[in-house]
Order: sequence, then C-alpha cells, then structure tokens
Amino acid sequence: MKVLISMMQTVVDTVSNAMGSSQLDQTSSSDIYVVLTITLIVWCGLFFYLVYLDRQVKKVKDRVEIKEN
Amino acid sequence: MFKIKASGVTKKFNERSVFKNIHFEISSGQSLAITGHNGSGKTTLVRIISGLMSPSEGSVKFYKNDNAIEPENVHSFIGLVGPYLQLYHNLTALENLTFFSKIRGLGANRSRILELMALMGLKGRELDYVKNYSSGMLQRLKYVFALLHEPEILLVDEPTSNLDEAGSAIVYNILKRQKESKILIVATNNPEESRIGQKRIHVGD
Amino acid sequence: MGKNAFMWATKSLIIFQKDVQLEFRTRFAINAIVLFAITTLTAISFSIGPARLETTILSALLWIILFFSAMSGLSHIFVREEEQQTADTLRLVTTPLSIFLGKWLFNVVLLFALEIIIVPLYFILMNTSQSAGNNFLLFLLLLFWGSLGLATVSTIIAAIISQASARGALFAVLAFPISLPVLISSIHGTRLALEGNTFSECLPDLQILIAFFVVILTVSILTFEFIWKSN
Amino acid sequence: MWWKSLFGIYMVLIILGAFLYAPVAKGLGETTRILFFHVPCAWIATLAFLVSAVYSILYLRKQKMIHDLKASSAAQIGLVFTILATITGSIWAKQIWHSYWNWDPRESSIFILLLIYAAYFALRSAVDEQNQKARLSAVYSIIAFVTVPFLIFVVPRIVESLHPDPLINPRGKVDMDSRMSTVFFGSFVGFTALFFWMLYLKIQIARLSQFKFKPGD
Repeated sequence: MKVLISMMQTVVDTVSNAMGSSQLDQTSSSDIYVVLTITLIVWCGLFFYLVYLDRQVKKVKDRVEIKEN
Repeated sequence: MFKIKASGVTKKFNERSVFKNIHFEISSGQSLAITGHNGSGKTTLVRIISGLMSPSEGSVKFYKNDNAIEPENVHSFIGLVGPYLQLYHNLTALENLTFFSKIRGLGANRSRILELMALMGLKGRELDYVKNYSSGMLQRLKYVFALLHEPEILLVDEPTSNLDEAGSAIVYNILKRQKESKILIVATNNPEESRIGQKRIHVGD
Repeated sequence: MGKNAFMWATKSLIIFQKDVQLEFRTRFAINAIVLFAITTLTAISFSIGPARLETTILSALLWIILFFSAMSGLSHIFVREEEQQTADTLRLVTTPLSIFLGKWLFNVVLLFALEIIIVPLYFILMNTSQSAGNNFLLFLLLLFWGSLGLATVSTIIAAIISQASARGALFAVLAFPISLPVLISSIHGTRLALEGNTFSECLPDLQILIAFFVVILTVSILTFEFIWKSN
Repeated sequence: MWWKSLFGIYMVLIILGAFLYAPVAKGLGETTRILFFHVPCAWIATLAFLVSAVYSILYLRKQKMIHDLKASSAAQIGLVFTILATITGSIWAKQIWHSYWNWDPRESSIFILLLIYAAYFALRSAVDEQNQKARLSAVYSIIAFVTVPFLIFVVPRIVESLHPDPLINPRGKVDMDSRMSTVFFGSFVGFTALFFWMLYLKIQIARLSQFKFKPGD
C-alpha cells in the first residue's frame, strides 16, 4: 500500500514539473495544477477511506460468519 | 364444511416478537379460545386471523369443503367484534348497518337489521347517532354488525367488555349458537369465558 | 371479468355514497377546501388591486391556488378513517380496490365542486380582460384533465400519509414533486389557452395531462393494496 | 482486493485526463473541466433513484427487509450525489450565465429529483414502525419513479412558461472531440463503479449494524 502512494506522488510531480517548467510565464495555466492537486488529494482521501471501510466491514463480517455457523 | 388452518404464525414488531409459530386447525362446529394477559398479543393474533394484519412469518389459510378460499374473498365469511373496531359516529345506527349490508352485497336488508337489533336489545334506537350510543350499546351494535351476513367464522375479542348482565347473557347465547354449527374464535383473559372454546391457545410469556 | 368488474364498481359507488353522506353531516373537507381557496383568492386580488396581470402569472396563480386548496382538503377522506379507527371496519368489509376507487371518486367530485366556485370567481376578481381571443373551451379541457391528475395524486398520497403518524405538512411535501408534471403542463397550457392560441398548439400539454392521469391512476390502483394492508 | 487499488489508479488517471489531457470546449475555457465531474454526479443521482425503485418493487413483492435496506441505502447515496450535482451545476452556471440559478431545464430536473429524495426521507422519518416505514416508502418511491419520465417532456416548458423569451444558452450540447469524450465516458464508468462500491459498503454496514454485539466479543 505504501508503494502505491509513493508511486502516485511521483506521477503527479513528474507531470506537473514537466508541464510547469515550459509554461511558467502563463500564471493562469499554472492555477490548473492547484485545482488538479486538490482534486487528487480529495480523491486519494476518499479512496483510502473507502478501502479502510472495506477492510473493517470484511473483519466484522468474518467475525459474524464465525458466530452464525 | 369450513376450516381454518394456522401454521407457524409469528409476529414481530421492530425485532420484538409478540408470539412465535402458532399452530391450530378448526373446522365448522368447533371453537377456539385464545387466552393471555393484557398486552400478550391476543388482539394481534385475532387481527392476523381476520386478515386485518399479515403475520411476519407463517400463514392463516381458509378452506371451504377442503378447497382454499382466495385471500380477497375471505372477508365475506368473517365476522369480527373487537374494541378497536369503530362504526361511523356521525351516521345513525341504521345508516351504518345499511351501508355495511349493501357493501357486503346483501342490499339494504332492513328486516334483517331490525331483527338483529331487536335480538341485541337495541329496539327503537335505530335512528340514534352512533356517537350518542353508550359503550355497552356500542358493543351490542358491533355484534349486529358482525352477524349481519351470517358469517361462517365469528371472531370475538373480549366478548362481554362494557356489557351489563342482560347484555352478557345475550352474547353467551349467540356464542353458543355459533359454536354448534359454525366456527367460533374467542379471545379473552377472563378464565370463565375461556371455557367456551373447546381448543385453547395461550399467548404471551 | 365482467361480473366482478360490475361488483367492485357498485361497491366503490356505495363507499362514495357513504362518504358523501358523512361529508354532508360534518362538512369538514368541503369547508377546508373552499374557505382556503376563497381566502387565498381574496388575499391575492386584494394585493394586486386594479392591476392587470400577464397571462403567465395569471395561469400560474390559478393552478397554485388549486394545488394548495387540494392540499388542504383532499387528505381528510383517508385521514378521517384512520383517526376515527373506522379504517379497520372498512378493511373487514371489502377489497382495497373498491375502497380506493370510492375515495378517489369522492376527491374528484370535491375538487370539481371547488373549481365550479373558484374558477369563475378567479376570473372575475383578477379582472382578466375578456378579450374575445382567449379560448375558453380549451381552458376547460385543460382544467378537466389537470384536476383529474391532481385529484388522483392527492388521493394516493393521502392514503400514504394516513398510515404515517406525523401528518402535518407531509401531505404537501410528498404530493408536490409528484404533481409537478400536472402543474407545469397545465400552467403552460392555460397560458396558451388564455392567449387565444388554437387547439393544436395546446395539444402537447393536453396529451401529457391525459397520459399522466392514466399512468398515475393505474400505478395508484396497483400500489394501493400495499398501502392499505397494515402489517 | 487488488482490483480496488486498480480502480484507485484508474480514477487518478481520469482526474489527470480531465485536467491535462482533455481540451477545453470553445467559449467555456477552463470551466469545461467541471463537466467531467458534474454530469456523472447527475447520472449517479438518477441511477441511484432507479436502483432504489427496483429494490422497492422487490420489497413489495417479497416482503423481505433486506430489500428495503438496499432501497434506502441506494437512496441515501443518491441524495448525496444529487446535492453534489446541484452544487457543481450552479457553480458552473455562475461561471457561464453569471447567476447561480435560472431554472435551466437541466437544473430544474436535478432540483425536482432533490425534492423527491427530500420527500422520500421526510416520509421515512414520519413512520416509526419498521415494516410500515418500508412499505410506505417503497410505494412512494415507485410512484415518484413513474413520474420522472414525464418530467423529461415537461421540464423544458418551465423556462418557456416562466420567462417566455428563451434564455441565451451557449452551453447547449457541448460538442466533444475524441479526446474529451474518452475522458468523459471513462469518468462515467469510474463514477458508476464508485457508486456500486459505496452501495455495497453501505448495505453491508447497515446489515451488520443490525447484529447486537456484546461488549466482550
């Protein structure tokens, strides 16, 4: 899981500085990366919360299954 | 020859089960007494048998000469007397009963209504508004309502509630006659009355 | 099918008759609905004074008054049965289908009775220009199908809230989204009719009103049985 | 477990695509980016309503509480997405028409859906007995479901009837070139998968919370 996060981080950095360096002068276009990173952060937060929930549900479900049968 | 067969009847309200798989089978000429203290679910069971309420599990089936009667036709064979049943207060007794007899497809049936009202000791009170009836008179009127269509199956929840001596005597007589050739189900917490039923079911605890 | 089609038709008529008889005794629903409409109407016409409204506002206002009058009066038919605990007696006596149709018929007649009083009064009080143009027959047609749709929606939603405990404003909250197709089409159609457009221009609205009425009546008949059976 | 992380990466690609890969529609500038999130939200709102209505029909047919549980879970998620769609919609309208709300047909239909969800939950909270709550809300969601198709014909008339002179509506049908539409449909698929995953989780949690656990175990 740790590997996954670091991988995504590198993707974002490479993309942003690849684009950023060539278009530093147009301030308006650099704003788009702010929005992009915020969206990515929001998505990562949501995604990890869902994965966390998924694991919790699995844990509780196994415990219930054991008790039922 | 009528038969009621209840199998595995269970009722749950928000996870609290009022009673669990109740079985009984009665045919014409037999009677059943449902006993239990207040709040034990007697009324719920009566409501389920009469079709007012469906059970959480199990079923109540009705047979006429051993072939099943579809649920929507069952109501024409059932007469129910119960404290929770109300008649239309703003109509007179006669208007109430004419409506019920017409809706049951028996037409105005005035003679039958008057005869039954006389039997229940309500002679001369036909044109009074039901809201002016005392609770005892109302209970008697409910019997007239229940017996209007000569039901094969008579369900009575607390037969003599609010009734005086004379009223109870009339009711016992009716129950006895119903028992002879048809089906009678009585729900009561008064032990003396529960002896009316040949078979017995205890509900609660 | 013929025989029992006749049977539940007569049964619903009997129930309708009983409800009319009861209504004449108490006059509860008719008072609520007519008084509401009249007070709203006078309030509006008082506030606009001599001004002459644009047809858009005129038609929108008419249908809003009709909708909220329906909301104030059309729920009694079911709520009264539950409150006086006569619903169980009715459940014992006949099938849900004839009960629904009887109650539905009562609401339709009640709404039409209201409209006979309110619509003429509306056009008088709102001093609409009696220009020869406006197509009154078309308006009546729209009014007819629109009210049928509105009465059907009110009846089925009244049945739902009569089983719920907290009633209050729930009736309008539940009924509004469902009646939107009726309200929008009839407001739009009435505007066209009042502006004197021909029948063919109003046809789409009319078709929607008729289609909606047929669909909502069928769905109500199919689902009423589940509402009515308390378990 | 692995397909979930795959889905995670997929959505990251969609987001990257939305911001970097897809071109902007003419005349709308960067604001078109919101298209990739606003429209799927509206789609999920309708999809959730459909799923809820289907489970409601199943509940009425089979009288099993599990169906009611699924119907209300789908409706809850649907409500969240309807609110999201309404907010993103009005932000976008603010950019293009300089006003947060002007009853554009799309805005009105989403708003009506919001009304239906609100009414659905108002009804659920007004009934306390479990079976009755399930039954009445199931019937209501079926009736509401039947009304929705009519709204598609009827809603465009709101604009005409409320302010007859048709509004300038540059957005109209956004013409998409191939790059834009790939990201757009990718986002659709992604959001639909997200919805069903959330639905699965919500249903499991609701089912499990019915069991009473003693503090010990």
